[in-house]
Amino acid sequence: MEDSKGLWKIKYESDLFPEFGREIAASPGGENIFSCIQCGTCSGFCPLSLYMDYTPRRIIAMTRAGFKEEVLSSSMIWMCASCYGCTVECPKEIKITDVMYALKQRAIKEGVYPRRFLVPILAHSFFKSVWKHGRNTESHLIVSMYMKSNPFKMLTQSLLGMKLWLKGRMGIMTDSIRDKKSLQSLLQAVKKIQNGKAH
Amino acid sequence: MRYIYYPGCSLKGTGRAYEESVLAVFRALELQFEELDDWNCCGATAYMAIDELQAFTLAARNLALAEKQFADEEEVNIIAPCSACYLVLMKAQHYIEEYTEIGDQIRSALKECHMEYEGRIRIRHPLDVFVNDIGLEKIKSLVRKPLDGLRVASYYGCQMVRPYKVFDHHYSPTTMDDLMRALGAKAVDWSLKTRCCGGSLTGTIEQVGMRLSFILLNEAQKRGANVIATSCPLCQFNLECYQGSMNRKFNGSVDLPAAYFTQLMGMAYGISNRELGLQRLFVPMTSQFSKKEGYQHVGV
Amino acid sequence: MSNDSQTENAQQFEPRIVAFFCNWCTYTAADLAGTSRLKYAPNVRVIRIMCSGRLDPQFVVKAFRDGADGVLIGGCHPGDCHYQEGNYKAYRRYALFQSMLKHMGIEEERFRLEWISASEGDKVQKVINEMTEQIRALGPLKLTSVPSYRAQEVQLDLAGVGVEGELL
Amino acid sequence: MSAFDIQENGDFRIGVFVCDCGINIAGKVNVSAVAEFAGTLPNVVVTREYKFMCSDPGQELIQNDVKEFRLNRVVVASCSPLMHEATFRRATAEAGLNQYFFQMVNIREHVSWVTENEYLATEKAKALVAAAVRRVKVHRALESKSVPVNPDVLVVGGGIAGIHAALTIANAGKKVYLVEREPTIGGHMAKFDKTFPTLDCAACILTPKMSSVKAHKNITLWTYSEIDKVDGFAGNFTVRVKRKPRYIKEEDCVGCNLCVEACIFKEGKFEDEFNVGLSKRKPIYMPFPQATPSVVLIDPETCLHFKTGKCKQKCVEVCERGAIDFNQQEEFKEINVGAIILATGFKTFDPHRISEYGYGVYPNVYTSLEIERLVNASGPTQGEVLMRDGRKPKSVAIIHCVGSRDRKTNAYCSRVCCMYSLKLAHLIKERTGAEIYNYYIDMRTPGKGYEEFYDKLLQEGVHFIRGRVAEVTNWAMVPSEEDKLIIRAEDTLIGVARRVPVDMVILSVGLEAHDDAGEVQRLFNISCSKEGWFLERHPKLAPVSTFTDGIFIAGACQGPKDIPDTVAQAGAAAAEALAMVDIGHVELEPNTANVETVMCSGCKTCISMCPFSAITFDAENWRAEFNEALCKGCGTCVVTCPTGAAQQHLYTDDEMYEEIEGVLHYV
Ligand SMILES: Cc1cc2nc3c(=O)[nH]c(=O)nc-3n(C[C@H](O)[C@H](O)[C@H](O)COP(=O)(O)OP(=O)(O)OC[C@H]3O[C@@H](n4cnc5c(N)ncnc54)[C@H](O)[C@@H]3O)c2cc1C
Ligand SMILES: Cc1cc2nc3c(=O)[nH]c(=O)nc-3n(C[C@H](O)[C@H](O)[C@H](O)COP(=O)(O)OP(=O)(O)OC[C@H]3O[C@@H](n4cnc5c(N)ncnc54)[C@H](O)[C@@H]3O)c2cc1C
Ligand code: SF4
Ligand code: SF4
Ligand code: SF4
Ligand code: SF4
Ligand code: SF4
Ligand code: SF4
Ligand code: SF4
Ligand code: SF4
Repeated sequence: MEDSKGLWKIKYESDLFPEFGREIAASPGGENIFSCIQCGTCSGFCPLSLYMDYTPRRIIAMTRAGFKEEVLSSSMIWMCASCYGCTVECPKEIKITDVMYALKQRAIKEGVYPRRFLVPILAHSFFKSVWKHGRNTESHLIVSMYMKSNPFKMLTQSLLGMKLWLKGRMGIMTDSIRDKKSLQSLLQAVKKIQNGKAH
Repeated sequence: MRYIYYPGCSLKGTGRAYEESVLAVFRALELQFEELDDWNCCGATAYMAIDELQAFTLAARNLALAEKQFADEEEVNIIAPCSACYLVLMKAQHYIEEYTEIGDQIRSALKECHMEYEGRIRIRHPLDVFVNDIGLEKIKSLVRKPLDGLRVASYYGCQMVRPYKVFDHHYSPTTMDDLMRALGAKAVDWSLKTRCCGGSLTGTIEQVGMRLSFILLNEAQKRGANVIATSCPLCQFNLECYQGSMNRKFNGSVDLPAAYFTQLMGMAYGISNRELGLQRLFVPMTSQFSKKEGYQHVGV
Repeated sequence: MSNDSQTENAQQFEPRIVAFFCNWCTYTAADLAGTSRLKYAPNVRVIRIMCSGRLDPQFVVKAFRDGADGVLIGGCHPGDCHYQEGNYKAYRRYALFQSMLKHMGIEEERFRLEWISASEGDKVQKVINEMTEQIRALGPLKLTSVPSYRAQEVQLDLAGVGVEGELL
Repeated sequence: MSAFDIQENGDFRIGVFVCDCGINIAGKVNVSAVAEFAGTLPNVVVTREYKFMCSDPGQELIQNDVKEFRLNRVVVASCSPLMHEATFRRATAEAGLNQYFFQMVNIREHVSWVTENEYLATEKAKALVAAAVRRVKVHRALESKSVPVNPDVLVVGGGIAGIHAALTIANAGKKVYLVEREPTIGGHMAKFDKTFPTLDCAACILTPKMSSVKAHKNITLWTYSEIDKVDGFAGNFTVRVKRKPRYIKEEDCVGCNLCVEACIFKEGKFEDEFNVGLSKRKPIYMPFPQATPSVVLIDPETCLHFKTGKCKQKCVEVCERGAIDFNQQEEFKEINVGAIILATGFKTFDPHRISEYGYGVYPNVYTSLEIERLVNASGPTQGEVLMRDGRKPKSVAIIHCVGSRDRKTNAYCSRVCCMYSLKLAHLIKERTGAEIYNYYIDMRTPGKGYEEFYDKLLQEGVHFIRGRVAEVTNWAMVPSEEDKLIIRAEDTLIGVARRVPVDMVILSVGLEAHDDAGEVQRLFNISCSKEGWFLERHPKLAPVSTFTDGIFIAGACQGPKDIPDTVAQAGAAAAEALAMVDIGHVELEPNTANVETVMCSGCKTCISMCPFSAITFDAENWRAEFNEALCKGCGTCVVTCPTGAAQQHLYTDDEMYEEIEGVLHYV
């Protein structure tokens, strides 16, 4: 595929990843994607579909067909706000929101998500904070996220942060659990078990 | 019945007023509860994007701690006011049951750390507990300053009713409307009760997130609401914090307080504004009510 | 499945299950599973009876004694019996007989009664697979002593419940 | 029977015939290995493998072998006995053996089609064949009983299916009882204005048939009646019919409607069932002008006389024929029939269940059935398409698949709604000129002239948007959406989410089985599919038969279908019923219970077990006596007999034991 302007619009079978659909179908929540009848209820319901490069329906179709590159680099999967509207409305009981999670994880794993795109960065910051403290402190999160993606944007946001702080809604102190050790070893244990399974 | 209270990270930060009002209402209703000891992050949505299994493990630690704390209880009821926590905890529970591999991995990791999750947990939203455990009768009986004339647009958001339809309909829920009527308010009839507010998008793809919140506020205002009642700190934040920028960006004129439904309950019970955290709102409740006859006692 | 020496996986224990299926519902459901090409464990041999009410406890004893590792009965859902209430009678006998088997040291998973209507081909598949796995986990049935009891007594007991007993 | 006696003495000569069924069996089971194995079993003198055993050459093969090898027992391993047992029994009989010296082994439905592994499938087939070979040895020669058939037929349900079946049978000279639950026959079709794809007027084709039902000398029509009890078996059913009181003497009422006009309620006040609530009726009413029978009825729930006892009874005053009878009671009729046709139809899906579509919330959201009444010249608006607020719609959305193709409601396709949506689109366009948007997932128009009809609609300028509607709201985003219903859906062909504002929304509700389908199924002792549709014996080969002999099904009670298919099926059911009652007798499977007199101790245990009271006590000889005519062959009594005196033909203890042993140790 050349670009979205309609040039070079042909996809060769040899450029597809036929196993991609099966792999996503095998991840938790993905089990029904091969039942999709392309009815579009998901996209019709999705409050965000109009801002997306591909609608959820098309993502399902493309996943199934093995359009791995397009799917993983799509902004759609990051734009999903997890409202679960599509999931409860789908006539084939496809857990579309969970499929989006599976795709996000896959994208992160393969490192193909859009650079400076805030959602994956937010997710990473979140991950770190919880790993360290067991809880997340929203103010820290926002600072670290903007530092990584768009330090300039910080300036516009700091006004809001200030307002929140004045209302007592933004702590500066790091919130943390007591037994951090146990939490970290728990997370490590599950990681180990998971990796053990993979091999 | 005894409950375990799970605040979650937001209720200690941006959603402080939610915690304050939830606890005030708990006390007014004489609900027996204990905070979950040494609770950790629920595993929230963003975390899930990186590693689902770890997210569910985080949730499972909370569930295991709760079971330990209420060791003698056959069913441990956890109240999670934040809709995101509510959903993530519940989702972890479902996945542990439905997907044996996930269940096995998490159980054995817990075991390694000398913990155990037996499955005695029932995750509850305070709205569910109020309406279904305590009952509208009792809720009504405690009202001291009925919210007469106040027009409330109940906003349920997504994750409290989807994908698990635990206590109300996933598209056209009614519990909160019933509750508001019990407090003496008028429930505004509108069709966006469960439409997404933009969630965390306000923080990432700002224009889009704001747009979604704007749609909700605009419609609620058009339908004559004086206040929009929320049940989730993220929804409340989105609906409230950007009203100025929204109006500039989308050429609108929204000016509508977004309060926690527990704050409205507290007001009807005559609990002080400060106890309910009303002073923390950006769009003060007065901005609307002073114009209204019938409801005067808010003075922030 | 006589000498499993020929099976590819000779080590694995392959349970033998005898199933008695009612002609009107479960036997038809098993046919439906076939026409729907639902695959299930090959460990079950189906014997057709006209009604689950024909299921004689002695058939069960006979099956266990002759080397079955499990016995499955399939009948119509309560209220749907082609002969009005044969399945109720089957259930009562089943419940009573289940407790007798326990005394003989036969695990309850080995003797199962299921209501499967003519349209539930998928349930046939599910039940057979499930039961095969459960019995595989239990291992072969080892009868320490051949169940010795006076058939007649059981017979009378069962007849008694058949008439008086309440379902469920 | 002396010829059989010798064979029963132990000189068994068994032939085993294993079928390939093309590749249906041979593709999974090693058929030659099974046949070869069978040859090693005691008393087996010949084994064969053949491509299609049920074909004529296959049957001849069996018959020749019986003669050539002097076989006295036959085993066929092929498909399900429910499919071909009769075929092979006949072949056995034609070879000169008693037809019950035969045993069938199901190695297709129960083996080749359900097993993954070829080796294990072959082993399973061998075990089953071994069991049959053992069992067939203890088979006994039996005679099947032939009993006379009652020539009358009962048809239940007076929709187009029941009407057509009843007329067909009556025209063949047989007596028919037609029992309908509602006060009039006609079913759903009577509610329609036009029918697809020809757009012929429903009333014009249906009402003549309805009147001929009423007028036919061979048809007894009982409307406002239900089946209360069914006893007996194929050829000889006894049925009790409950006739609900309509408080009108049916024989006396001439349908002049004077009483309706005179009723003290000046205006209709109660929901009119026939117009699905779109208009009001009085307590005394005629369901609709062409109702058959043309007799009014009184609804005791709303009539003042019944509610207060204090009505002036204007209706009675005005009826010159004295047809009104407030004291009418429920009545029971008992009839005997040889065959029964069930034609109870369907109900439409209740769209309250999908609250996203706003039915019951927004007044201008309608079901398709309501629209059928709205466009009907004899409907509440005389065929004018007016909304509840009296306005004519300028734009209309028709939402397909409401309650169909959806795992949360009904997974199946309702099959008629695409076509009736096209029909309604056409009629509304014709009458209002409105813009019409059809929202569909797939356009399903398989049928003669159906695709052409679709094409016609395309040309008429009706909009077609391929996308399942997500929600119907009244939430306006732009000024043009104010005060409209907004349809939100993805136009999947364009790949864009669209919002279309309309005045009126029509929900093309799917077809569902009646709520009481389960009860009816039990009453008649037939089976239902999971969705509640009555189950046919075989979808292709016996589509109007059920597993219960003598009971047939026709029309939408078997599954969603349109009128042409309904009528075709009704004709088929009528033919099957006729074939059965016309021969005059039925052969009964001899699987009845009997008693070995000398062994019976007279304990009476069996007597109370029989649900059909087929066993009585002979006090003189102190033993149980079995009535074969009443016994239906469940075998329950056999189980309880402590002496083994009670036995069931075809399922004797010996036969069962041999089969159990057979499947368990075949080598
Ligand atoms: C909105 C709509 C539009 C349609 N338009 C068309 C069309 O244009 N062309 C077309 O070919 N098809 C159309 N169809 C399909 C058509 O309605 C059916 O094919 C047809 O009605 C089936 O006839 P039936 O006799 O089987 O069932 P029904 O019409 O449902 O009749 C069944 C009868 O049995 C009675 N009954 C039910 N239960 C009992 C009981 N227990 N005891 C006694 N009586 C009982 C009922 O009262 C009813 O009178 C349409 C369907 C719908 C929903
Ligand atoms: C590729 C294909 C696959 C199909 N698969 C399926 C399927 O899987 N399931 C399904 O349900 N349906 C299937 N169908 C449809 C199915 O074939 C038809 O429904 C069915 O064959 C119709 O049967 P028939 O007896 O009406 O016609 P036919 O099968 O066409 O039989 C008509 C007979 O009449 C004879 N004949 C014709 N003219 C004369 C004459 N003038 N005088 C004397 N004899 C004459 C012909 O020689 C023929 O033997 C399929 C169709 C096709 C084309
Ligand atoms: S709603 Fe479900 S079936 Fe329809 S297009 Fe989306 S994923 Fe596919
Ligand atoms: S869960 Fe995501 S994809 Fe689904 S409707 Fe909501 S935002 Fe859209
Ligand atoms: S009851 Fe009498 S008045 Fe009424 S329609 Fe019949 S005949 Fe006419
Ligand atoms: S009794 Fe009175 S209310 Fe009833 S139908 Fe006659 S006139 Fe009408
Ligand atoms: S016929 Fe058409 S509208 Fe009806 S369920 Fe099938 S596809 Fe949907
Ligand atoms: S012509 Fe055949 S292939 Fe084409 S839509 Fe019709 S049935 Fe399907
Ligand atoms: S077999 Fe059944 S129907 Fe026949 S006599 Fe025995 S109990 Fe009665
Ligand atoms: S149960 Fe057996 S022994 Fe007793 S009366 Fe009946 S047939 Fe005779």
